[in-house]
Formats: sequence, structure tokens, C-alpha cells
Amino acid sequence: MGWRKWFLVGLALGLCVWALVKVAPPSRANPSVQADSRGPSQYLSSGVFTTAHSSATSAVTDFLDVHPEHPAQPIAYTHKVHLANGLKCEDCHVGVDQGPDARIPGVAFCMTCHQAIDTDNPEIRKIAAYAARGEEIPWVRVYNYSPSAHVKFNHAPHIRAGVQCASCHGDMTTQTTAERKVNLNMGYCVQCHREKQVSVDCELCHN
Amino acid sequence: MSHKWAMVVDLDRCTGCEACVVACHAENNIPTVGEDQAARGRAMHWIRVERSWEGDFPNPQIRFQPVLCQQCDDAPCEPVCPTYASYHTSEGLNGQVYNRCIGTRFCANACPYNVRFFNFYNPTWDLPLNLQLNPDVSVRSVGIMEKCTFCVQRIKSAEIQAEAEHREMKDGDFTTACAQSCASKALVFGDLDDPDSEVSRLQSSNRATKLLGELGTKPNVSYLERGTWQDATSG
Amino acid sequence: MERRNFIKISALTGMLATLDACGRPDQELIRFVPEEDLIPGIATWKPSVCTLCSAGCGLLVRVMEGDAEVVRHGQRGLMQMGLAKKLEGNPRSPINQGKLCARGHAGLQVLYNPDRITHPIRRTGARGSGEYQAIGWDDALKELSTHLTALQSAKATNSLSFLTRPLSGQRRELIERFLKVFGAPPAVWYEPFDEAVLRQANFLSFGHGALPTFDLGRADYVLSFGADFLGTWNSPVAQSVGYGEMRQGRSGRRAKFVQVEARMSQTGANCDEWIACRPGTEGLLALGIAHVILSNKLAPQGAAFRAGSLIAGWSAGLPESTPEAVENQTGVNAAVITRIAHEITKSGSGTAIIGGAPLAHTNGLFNALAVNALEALVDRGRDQGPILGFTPDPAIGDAGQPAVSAPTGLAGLNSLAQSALGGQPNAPQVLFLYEANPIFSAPPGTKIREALARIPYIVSFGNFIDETSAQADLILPDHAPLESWLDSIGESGSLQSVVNLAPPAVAPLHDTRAMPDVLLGLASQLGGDVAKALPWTTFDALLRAAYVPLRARGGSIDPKTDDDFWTALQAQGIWSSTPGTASAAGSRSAAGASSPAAARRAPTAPAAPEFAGNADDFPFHFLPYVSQSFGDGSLANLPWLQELPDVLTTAMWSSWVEINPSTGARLGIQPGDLVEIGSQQGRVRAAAVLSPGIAPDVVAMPVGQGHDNFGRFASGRGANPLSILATLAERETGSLAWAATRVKIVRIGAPEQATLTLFSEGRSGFPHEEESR
Amino acid sequence: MQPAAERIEKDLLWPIFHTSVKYWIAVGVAGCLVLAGVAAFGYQLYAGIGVWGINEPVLWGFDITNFVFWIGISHAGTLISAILRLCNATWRRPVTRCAEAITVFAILIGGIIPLCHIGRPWLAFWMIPYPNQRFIWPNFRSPLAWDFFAITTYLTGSAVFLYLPTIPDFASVRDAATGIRKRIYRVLALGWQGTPRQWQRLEIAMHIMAIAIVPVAVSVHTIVSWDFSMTLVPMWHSSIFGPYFVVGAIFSGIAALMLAMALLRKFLHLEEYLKPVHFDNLGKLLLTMSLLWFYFTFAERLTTWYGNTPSEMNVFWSSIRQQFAPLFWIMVFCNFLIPVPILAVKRFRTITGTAIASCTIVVGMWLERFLIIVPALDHKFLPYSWGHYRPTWVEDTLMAASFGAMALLYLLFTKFVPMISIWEMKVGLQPHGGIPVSTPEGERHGLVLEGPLPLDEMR
Repeated sequence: MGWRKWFLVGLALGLCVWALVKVAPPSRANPSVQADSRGPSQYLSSGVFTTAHSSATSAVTDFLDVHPEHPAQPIAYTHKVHLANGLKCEDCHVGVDQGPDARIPGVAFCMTCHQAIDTDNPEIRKIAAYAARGEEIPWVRVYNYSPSAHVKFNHAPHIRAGVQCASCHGDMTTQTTAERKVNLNMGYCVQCHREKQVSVDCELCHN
Repeated sequence: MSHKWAMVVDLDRCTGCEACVVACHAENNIPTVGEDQAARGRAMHWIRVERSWEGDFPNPQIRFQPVLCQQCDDAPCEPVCPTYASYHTSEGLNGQVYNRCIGTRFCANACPYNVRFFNFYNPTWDLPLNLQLNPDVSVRSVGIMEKCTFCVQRIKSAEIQAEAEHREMKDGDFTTACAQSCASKALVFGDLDDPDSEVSRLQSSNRATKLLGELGTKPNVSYLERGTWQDATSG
Repeated sequence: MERRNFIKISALTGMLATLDACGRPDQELIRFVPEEDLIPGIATWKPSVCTLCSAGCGLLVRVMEGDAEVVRHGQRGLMQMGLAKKLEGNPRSPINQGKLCARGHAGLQVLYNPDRITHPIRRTGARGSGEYQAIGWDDALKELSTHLTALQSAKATNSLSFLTRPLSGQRRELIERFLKVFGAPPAVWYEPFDEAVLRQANFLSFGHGALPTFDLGRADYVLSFGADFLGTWNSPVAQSVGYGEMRQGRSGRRAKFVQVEARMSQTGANCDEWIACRPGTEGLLALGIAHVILSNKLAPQGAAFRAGSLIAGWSAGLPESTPEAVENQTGVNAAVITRIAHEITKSGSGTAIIGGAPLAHTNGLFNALAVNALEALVDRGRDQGPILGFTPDPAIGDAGQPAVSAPTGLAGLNSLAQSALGGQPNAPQVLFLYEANPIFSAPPGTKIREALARIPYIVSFGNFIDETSAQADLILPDHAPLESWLDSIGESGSLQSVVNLAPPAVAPLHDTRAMPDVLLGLASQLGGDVAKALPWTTFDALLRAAYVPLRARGGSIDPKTDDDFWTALQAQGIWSSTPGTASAAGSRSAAGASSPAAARRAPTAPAAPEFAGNADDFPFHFLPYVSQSFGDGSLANLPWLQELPDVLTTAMWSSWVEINPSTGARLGIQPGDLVEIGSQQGRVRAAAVLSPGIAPDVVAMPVGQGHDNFGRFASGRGANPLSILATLAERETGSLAWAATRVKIVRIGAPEQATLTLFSEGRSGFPHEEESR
Repeated sequence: MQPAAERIEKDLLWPIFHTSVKYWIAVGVAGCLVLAGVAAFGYQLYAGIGVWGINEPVLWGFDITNFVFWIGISHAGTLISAILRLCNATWRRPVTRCAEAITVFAILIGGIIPLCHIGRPWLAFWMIPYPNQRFIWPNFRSPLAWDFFAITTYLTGSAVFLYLPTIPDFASVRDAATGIRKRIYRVLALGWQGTPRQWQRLEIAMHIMAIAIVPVAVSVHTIVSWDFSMTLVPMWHSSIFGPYFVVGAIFSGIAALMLAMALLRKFLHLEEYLKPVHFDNLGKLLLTMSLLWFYFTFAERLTTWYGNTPSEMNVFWSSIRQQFAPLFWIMVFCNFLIPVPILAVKRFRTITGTAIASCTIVVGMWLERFLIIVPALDHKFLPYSWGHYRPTWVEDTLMAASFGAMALLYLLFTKFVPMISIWEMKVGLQPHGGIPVSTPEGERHGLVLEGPLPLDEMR
């Protein structure tokens, strides 16, 4: 009676297809569209900003809390040299001691020094070229939170509390382009907060 | 110094202009859900102005009442959450930790005030409307419960500011978006632990009541009832 | 997770992540060098001016750094720039005093609206076909100037027309000058709900051709005739601030607030006593109250100054207007009239306000004058003078309050339409459109749509496609307000003169240009007298020239040099005159007597309103009212306002018709049913809402919805009540009498056929809905 | 007249070795339903749970209705067979296994539904208390957390309770089967040889389980009821809910059991095993439960009505008079007015009669769950925020799938396990109705200690 099995399996598959095709999710992107002209596409369409992940991959990496450890940067910048020359972190990462975020220096900022310094260096030429084109250097962020973490971090209070940059970003004096030396997950934050007897109230960071 | 954040709503001052509603949308990245979703009863308004009619033409009486999360001391929404996404913060707010929420929706069912709102879909903004999003507030995604936070992001930044200036927070350092926009000053926000704050003063008014106070949820939002006009002519 | 696996996975997923990132457009865009130097995550507050209604509230814009997709020299790219994140009221503004209304907050969505026109476009298809092609600014301006030079060479400069809404400040000034020097007729300032009637009345009664300012915070008794002063009328935020004070601001003194209107407005919902009055008879009611006051000597007869003398029979104590007579005319109980007369005079400082529907009848001016007279009679103030005052005009050029003389509103629109249709020699050849949408907001009788079709060349400065600008041949999109230099001169809401001025709060997102800059550019291209009369290259230069003279007046900013003044003004966004002096100048006084026009005027006799349509075929008064959210409909494309529940009906995203339950019962109309409103001019369909707050012989409908071409959020939604209005005008001022149309109403179908989205799905509190449930 | 041991063996092993066309069709249909449900769930994951009809304020709809319903169904089997075992009712023998099977499958389905209904199912594992670097545990104050533990306990418990008495039968299948099957059943039979010590241990184990499972079963549905009664929601916040739910659960459980028995009897030709007497006895039990259910419902409604609290009366009238009235009165008919006469009159208490009664009761009890959940959420304290609930096709599909899953699991079970405990039937063969002469132990357990009949005789 083999054919019967196959018949039933076929029927089942048919039902699934029907279920998937019949109705698509109601529209959120564009209120003026009619109920019948709804399609899943709007969740991916570029004309719309949504909190959904851009791809299944990013969803998975986000779920597993996985980050590239040493992303390639457009310029082979070296923290090592700059720090060795006596620069402080906050000289370039302006705002780190004033507010939540530290700025990643832009091309204009680099050129303030590199107008003069080490202009023959090919990497610096690249920077100069960016500046000439009036383009910003597309730096790749190394330390960032996934939106789904719904977490807000503020640098300033940590710096005021005397937390060393290195304790969260690793020893930059040994790095060229930044590496994700520390996996900044919640466990890491909580551990430090507990050691220092700082509040671990959820809403301190999550809101 | 401890804080006990609270709000007083003067129903005699409230004009039902709903400035608070839009101000809240702007401050807290609340999505507009669109007509078909709104028709399904999924519109999100962390603060709403409830309206009730009494009497009939020619003498109809209308009452406006802004309703937002009452930030209860004994909140029915908190104990029922299996993952502590809904919990009581150290400053007495009903916290909602978005990334801990798995979406059982139990808290919203348990809430007597119906002020918790669920993200049935991933919210969307037609570009470039997304540029209006407030970077201090996280943008919720699908399957998450959300609600009025008493603008906790403003509380936090005010605390950080005070800490940076090595001083205690004082009344009027900041206020919630709704209270800030309220032209007739019907909404007043402040700290009950500060005896001189305006909320402390108003809350002791004899017009003060609590919404569904009989349920014993101990709300931190008080309502001042409408006054009446004493006829000067009839003495 | 174990370290080794972690590395493995990260390597793998990292690779995949970069792969799927490649497909994303925002990765392909280039990044521009930032134009300004902002510290990430830290908010800066920049002043601006709210343009969503004419009140002129001061804004503070919360600007934070963020990545935005912008156009710079023709190229798309990402830029780290200051982005407006939130609007708040500017505490320096004497008008809104740091507060902001629902509309004001939504100004953000004008800036970020996805339907904005991002670059100049030229029409390729038929008019209204929506087929356009992109065009560079230079070509666009060349094309435009060639048309204008053609007019000049053809000595037909008077066939250039400018159609816009009533503007204040230097935009108005600039437009007027441009037209004058070019030799074109003055611009047409059209707005369905213009306040020409009230300005005229105030000019006659009090000598101020401007909207009134009520210091409600001091009032003990407020008698409002149809004025929605907490929602949409005049300066709502300023009035709301005062309202809060008058309710609970003073311990032991809580004012009484009486509202007279045929349909309960949001303001009326807050009153202590609500009086339904026959539409158009508000003036008679006012006289009735005045009669009681005068005949009982409750107030000195002369108290009304000359505001009273404008009313026939005032000096005789208005013998005609006995309460009983007035009861027959207005339907308001004589006892109530008498009681109110006593209450308002005994209460302390009382005041009478008129606004909205009562002015929109054929006898609007009479209604206004009558209420003004009553106001003058009862408002003798208690301590610091009367409640009613006027914002002194800072008198900057003649750019102050819209002059009463100009062909405002309907009259102007009609003449434009007729000349275009009639094809006279001076028929408009070129039309400039700016912030006016008459095809949507003018009654069909004006034939404006047909008229525009006859005009060969239409240029729109609008930054949205709407019903009218869809007819344009060339669209030169304006900046969004927050991207532009803004100025406005407070007409009311404060007893100090107020000048708002603000530089752009944010850099432009799109390839747009400010209309004033375009006009100035045109002027220099045209050369000759035009260029001479408008020497400025940019609008801010013009603004500076106009406002720096204020420094001589002292006031809120008092710097050493003009430059300091200019920078301070930009930084603060507000200049206001010193309170004491200003209020003295602005408060109502006998000054009105000196106005010759008023002196020449014969006393006005009580007049009854006329209506379009006879009472038998069209048994109901039709009352279209200004929507809380959308104004005259120009804000219907802002999602926040679309999803804002109407506070009385809780309706969102839709329009509706308000009917008295008894009427509904009589016509077999259930809540939510689809009904059709028919007038002589046409018919509209919407869902019925049975509301106890409306007279049985009145049906009301909010204005704002019913756009057929106004972006994704507004198009094809609800119905437009203005489209069935008769073209009746107020007798003397000629402005649109939008409350003078009569209609009939028919049930069409069940709620399923109507689209009414209510926020409060449950028992909405309408007693009748509960029964029907 | 009892059939001979051989007949028992033959009849009860027959379905395992013979498969009819009807069977395949049934499996096919049930399978399709399940697949459709899986598809619907996948779609829900992809689009968002908004594809359901739930809204503000009715955030629980069909999902929790079905959850409570299936947990309820699960209460028949184990509870009944445990009680019957403990009071050693000999007529129970043919009934117990299909009852216990119902329990295991129903609790399985009931347990899966909450995982599908939450907004972010991929995070459901946060319900499990596991040590983590974030120092976060589940909130043990939450009835949902209690649910989680109660259900998992009950599931494992009843699974074991089902498995234990099946071991000897697995052994008999093992000996009857050949090839791969033989190997599988050898594993399942855990090397059962039927030695006295094995019998003894089995008996003791079953006895312990029987005693242990009863309180668990009661607690499970009490806790489910606390999901509601621990809140302030009008008509939910009631102390009667615990017993009310347990009674309702057993009520619907027995109905489901009798339905299953009737079907098995017809399709597996067990007329000689599932006799009218079984339906008669269970019918009486069902009658009792129906009366009990009515008593509870009446008590609950009466007290509400008498107390006349406005907030509660809104819910009360909405279900009795207003939009939910039709469902309510259908429920009363299905649960009381129809079954009681059928079950009360001996003449109607036939197999067909009880089957009909069971059908209506299953429907009625589903409605009861729905009427407990939705009208209350629909009419909470603030009238302004009342709402309406309309399920969508997704919820319908998922609900159909849950029934499909039940049918499928049960069908497969009949294919792999003798639906009536062979050895217990054989015990019934013993002289004096299974009350043996020998050791006092044997007397207590109603079991013969010569061990079972040697299996080779049976071929």
C-alpha cells in the first residue's frame, strides 16, 4: 500500500503550502495599503526601518552573542604607535569623559596632525585621499551592543569612577587596529559591578 | 539620597488636549501601528486621555482622565512575570526590562489599568522617519511588552548629571515628557521623598484620590478631582 | 561557551555577517565629512519656531548626532550630522512659556516625512498624473526666470499671481515686496478658517485689527461663544496655560467657565455649564445678556466704551433684546440668560470670548461686535485691568499682523479664479503656490480647480505633493521648517510684543532650497528694479536687516552692538518687549474710539444668519470644525497625529459624523453606521458617531481627512466636509461663512461598510452605545 | 465468559501486527493537521505573533484556552487508573492503559502550547533555572514558573506510570515479533523475564507511582487555575478556581477517555474486552462529575451575582446576557442539560449514549475554558479600554493541529503498544476472579505468584 503513504504525504505538503501562501502578515510599514495587498516583503524592504534582523545570519550571531574579534579596518591604524607617542585615549576619542559615547575620530581630525606628520606613509596617503575626496573614513565598530540587548552604556560615569579604559578594551598599547579583547557581555558588566559594590539594578542599563 | 518618583494629575486643569500623548510618542520611540492594526485594538499610547460621558443633551457632562502606568508600589504586573522582565526597581518604579521579556503577556493581563502594550510585530518606520528615534531609549522589537517608564532615561541622565556636578538631585532638575508639555500644568512629576517638591505638596491636597485605589495596588500616580464653582452671587 | 568553539563560531559567523552586510545599501553609500562638530550622545538645544499653526510658539529642538542619508552636491551619502530628536516649548517665549501642544510635537514628522519631495521636479505627464522628472536647481530656476522675463517683456507682469496662506513675518514681507516691484497684483492669502471677521470686529470695537489676548489666569468668569480656545482657536497653548491658572492656580478662587456652542468642542467639554445655542444667533444671545445687565444697572452703561456704541439701541438699553425675545431667537432659556447676566457681573472679573463657528455665518461680524460689546461691558477687570488685551505690534516694516485690507480668504480666491476662468487680459499666466491647498480646502463653488487648469504655468514651493501642488508644472521644494530660517511676529497670546527668529536647527536632508532664498535668487536673476528692491542674497541677511532695529527698543535682549544683538537673538530665538510698557500699550482702552473707520461706522443692527439650502430639503445645520490634529487638513500626513485618538470620539485614522442620539434614533442610525451628508454642493460619506454633545438639528464633521493625493498617510482616508460647503461669505468682510451650509443626512449602510477606527473599543461612555450593545 | 489466554494474546497483539487502510488514512489526516500547525507556527515566528487575533486588552485567547483544555484532558487517565488501582477495582484492567496514554499525550500537547504562545519562543529556556554568569533566575513567585515545574513533573510522572505496567507486554510483543521489531521491543522490555522478583518489584513500583501521582495531578490543575486566580482580574480572582478547575479537568478527562474507549472498541474489535459494564461504571462517574461541575459553576456565578461588584458584574453579564451569552448557554447544555439525562437513566447509559454525552462534554468544557479567559480580559476595570477578541486562521490551525497531534500520537501508540494490558487481563483469568490463594502479598496485589503463563505456550 505504498502509494497511499505517498498520497497522504503529498496531501500534507499541499496543506502546508496552502497555509504559507494563503495569508501574509498584516502591514505595519504603510498604513495606507489595503488589507489584501499585504506581503512579507515590507519587513525586509529597504524603504523601511524595522527592529528585525537584516538577515537570518545576523539573528543567529546576535542570539549566540558572537562578534568578529578583529575586524578589518579601511586604514591600518596603529594604536600602539600613537599611544607610544604620548597621546591619551580621550585626545582622539573625544566625548568619552562627557557623555555616553566616545567619538571615533574622523578624517578631518586625523588630518589636523597628519597634514605635516609622516605624510609619505602609504596609509596616511590613503587618509589624505579620503580628505581630498571629502569622504569620511568608514571605520568598522569593534565594540558595540546588539540592539536586541536593549542596553544603554554611558562612558562618563565609569571614567569618573576611575575605571581604566584597558579594563574593558584591553591593553591598546599592544594593538594596531582595535581588537575585541574583552567580550563585553552582561556577565562581564555584572561581575565588575558586584566586585565594586555598584548597583546591579536592571534599569541602570536596560531601558 | 533615596527617591520615590510620583506624578499628580489635576483633573480640574486637564483640558484633554493630548499634547502629553504625542510628547510621549516622540520621547519614547513608541511606534505608530497604522490603521489596520489600530482597528484591531493594538494602538500604543503609553499615556491616554480617557473620556467618559454622563448625562444627555442638553446637559452632557464630560470627564477627561489621563491614564498612564500608575507605577504601583504593590504592582500586580510584577510578581506574575516568570523571568523578572517586569520587576520593582530600587527607586520604586515598575521596571520593564525589554531584553528579559519573553512575551508571556501575563503582566498585561494582570494589570488592572491596561497600560501595558505588546509589540505584536517588529515596529517599522518608513525612512527617514527612523531619524526621529530617541537614542536614549531602546527601540523595542517583536514579542516584547512595553509601558510608561516615567521617562526613566531622563531620570538616569539627571542622576548622572547631578553626580557629575557633585550635588543631590533637586525638584525640577528634570520632568517627564508628558508633564513637560502639559500647558495647563495638569501633570506634575517629582520625588515624594523630597518633602518640598510640588508633588509632595499636591498629593496632600484634599482632592487627591487614586485610580482604582480600592484594589490596594498603591499607585504612585494621584488624581486631583475636579473642583466646583461656588456661586458668589448666591453667597 | 568554550573558548575554542567560540573562536570557531566567531570566525564562521563573522564571515557570514560581512557577507550579508555587503548586500545592504547603507554599506555601499559613501560617508561625507561631517559639517558640524558634535559630541556623540550629548544633546544640544537649538531654538526654532513652530509653524504648524499661526500662534507662533517658540520651540527648543533637541539636536543629537546621528547618521543620516543626505544629498550633498547631487550625491547621496551618509553623514554624521545633528538630527532633531524632540521638540519642546521654548521657556523664553511669553506665548507658550515652555509648553507645546500635540500638533507642535509632530513638527518633527514634517522634517522626517517619507513623502517629502527631495529635489526639484518638472511635470512630464498630464496635470495631476503624478509623472515628474528630476531637474537640477539651476535649470529649474532658469526655466522659471525665463517665464518671468517673458511676462516682463510682454508687459504682462500683472498676470503673475501668488497664492499662499496668511503668513506673518518677513516671508510675507518678502512676497509682498517681490510682487509689488515685479508689478504683480498682491498675493492671495487663502485659508478656509481665516480670522478676518474677528480682526475687523476687534478693529472696530477696540481699535486693534488683531486677534485678542485673554489673560485667563486672572478671570473669574469666562463666557465663551463657540471659541475652541483650548484646542484650535487663536493661541491654544497660551490660553491653556491661563486656563490651568484660572481653575486651580489661585487658592479659593476657581473661575466659572460657560461655553455657548451647538456642538460640544474639546474646550466645551471642560466647561462648568454648556449652553446649546441656535447656530448663528450667538450675537443675539450676547445682546440678551447685555440687555439684562443694562436694564438692571449691573454695570455702568458707559463701561462698554465705544464697543457698545457700535450696536444699535445700546444707549437705549437694547429694548428689543429682552430675554424672552432672545429665547425665541436663540433657543436659550430666558432664565438662563438672566442668571448668566447676574453671575458674570457679580463674579469679579468676567470676560466674553467669541471665536470659531459664530464668526463663520453671514452675520459673523454682527455676532463678533455684539460679543465684543458684552465683553467690554463685563470685563472691567478686578485689580490689574481687563482680561482682554492685545499684543502690541512691534511694527517692523508692515510685516506685522496680516493687514485687514488685503484681499484675504474667499474674496481673493474668487477674484483669482474668476480672472483665470474669464480669460481677461490680466488673467494669471504664472502662478506661484506656497503652503496653500485650495483645491482641498476651498468650497467647490470657487471653481478653483477649473481655474488652475486654465493657468498655463504653475510653480509650487511646497515640499509635499498635495491636491493643489499636483497641478504644478514645476515644483521647487522648500526646506522643512526645522531646516529653514524662521521668523514670526506674535499676533496674540501675550501682552508683550514677541518676535520669534531662529536659524536652521538642522542641516537639510534633501536637495531642497528655502522659498525665500529662491525668490531672492529670482530677483537677482531678473535684475533691474526687482534686484534693486531686494538686494539681499540670502533670507537671513534680509531677516537681520529687518530685526536688528529692534535693539533700539530694549526688551528681553539688551546687547552692546548690533552683532551681539543678532547673535543673541539667534541663540535665544525670541525677542520680547519689556512687560510693563507693552501691556499698557496693548491693553484694550478707549483708544479704539480714535480709529476713524469705526467712528464713521453706523451702529450695527441685529442681523439673523442666512443659510444655503432651505430647511425642508436640508433639515440640518452642517458644522465642519477645525480638527484638533490636522488643522485645515495640511497636517493630515503626520502619522503621530493620524494615530492620535480624537479626545471626544477616540477616533483614529478616519473621519466621522457627529449626530445627536435622538436624531439618530429618528433616522434609524446606529453608532458606526455609514451615513451620507448631502448639501446643494455635493455629498460625503462617513461613519456616524452618536454624541450627546450636539444639538438635534446639527450634524458636525471634523476637517482634515478626505485627501485623495497627500502622501501615504493621508491619501484615500475619510471624507472632506469642505467639499460640500456652499460659497456663502460673511456679509461685510467677505470671508468664508463655513458654518452656513444646510444638509440632509441618510443612512447608507451598516458599520461594516464604514471605516471608523476607535481607540476605545469598549464602552466608549456614550450612554446610547451601551444600549445598542 | 472470559476468553482464553491465547485469545487475549491474539486479540490484543493483532493491531500491532496488522495495519488496515483505514488506519493509514487516519494517520494521514492527523499528520496533515499537525503539519499544517507546524507551518502556521513557522509563519507566526516569521511574521510576529500579531498574526493571531489577540489584542489589547485580550492578550490571551485560543492559546491559553487550548492549554488549559489539554491539561484538563490529561487528568482523566493517570488519576483514574491510579485511584482504581489503589482501590483495586478489577473492572479497571482493560481501561487503565488507554487512559494513561491519553494523559501522557494530552500533557505533552498542553505543555507545548505555552511555548508557542509566548512572544519570543526562542527565549523560552529562560523558564529553566540554570546557573548563569548574569546571576538571574526565574521568578519563583510567578504562577507561570509554578506551571512549568508542575507540568514537567506531571509529564515525567505519568510517563513512568504509563511505562511500568507496559513492560511485561513489551516482553510479550518482543517474543511474538521478529527482526528489527524484536530488537526494539527487547530494549523496551528492559530484559523482562517475568521472574517473581520482577513481578514483585513491578508491583511495588506501580504502587508507589499510583500513590505519588494523585497529589501531583491535583496540584497541576490547581496551579493552572492559579494562573488566573492569582491576578486581580474580575471573575478570575476567586478562591474556588482550584477545585473548580480540578473537577472540570477530571470531568473533561473522563469524557475524553470514554470517547477513546468507544473508538478503540469499534476499530480494534475489542468488544469482548471493553464491555458495556465499563462504560456503565465510567458513565456513573461522569454523571457525578457533571453534577459536581454544575455545582461549582452555579456556586461561582451565584456568589458573583449576589456580591454584585460592578467590575465583576460587567464580566458576568457579558457572558450570561451579552456578546458571550450564546457560547455560555451552549456550554451549559453540553456540560449539564444534555449529558445528565443520558447518564442518569440506565436505559440511555449505553455505549452510544455515553459516547454522545462525552462528545458534548468535551465541546462544553472547551467552551468553559474560553469563557473563563476571554470575557474577563475583555471587561477589565476601566470600561474605556475594553476590547473584542476574534481568532484568526493561524489560531484555528494551531488548535486543529493540537487535536491532530492527539489523534496522531494515539494512533501511533495503538500501533506499537497493546492498548489493553495483556498480562493484567490474564491475571483476570485466574480462578476466583483473580484473588489468588497463595501468599498474603499476592492477596494484597491481586496477583498470582507462579509468574505469568509460559510464553512459548502462546504460539
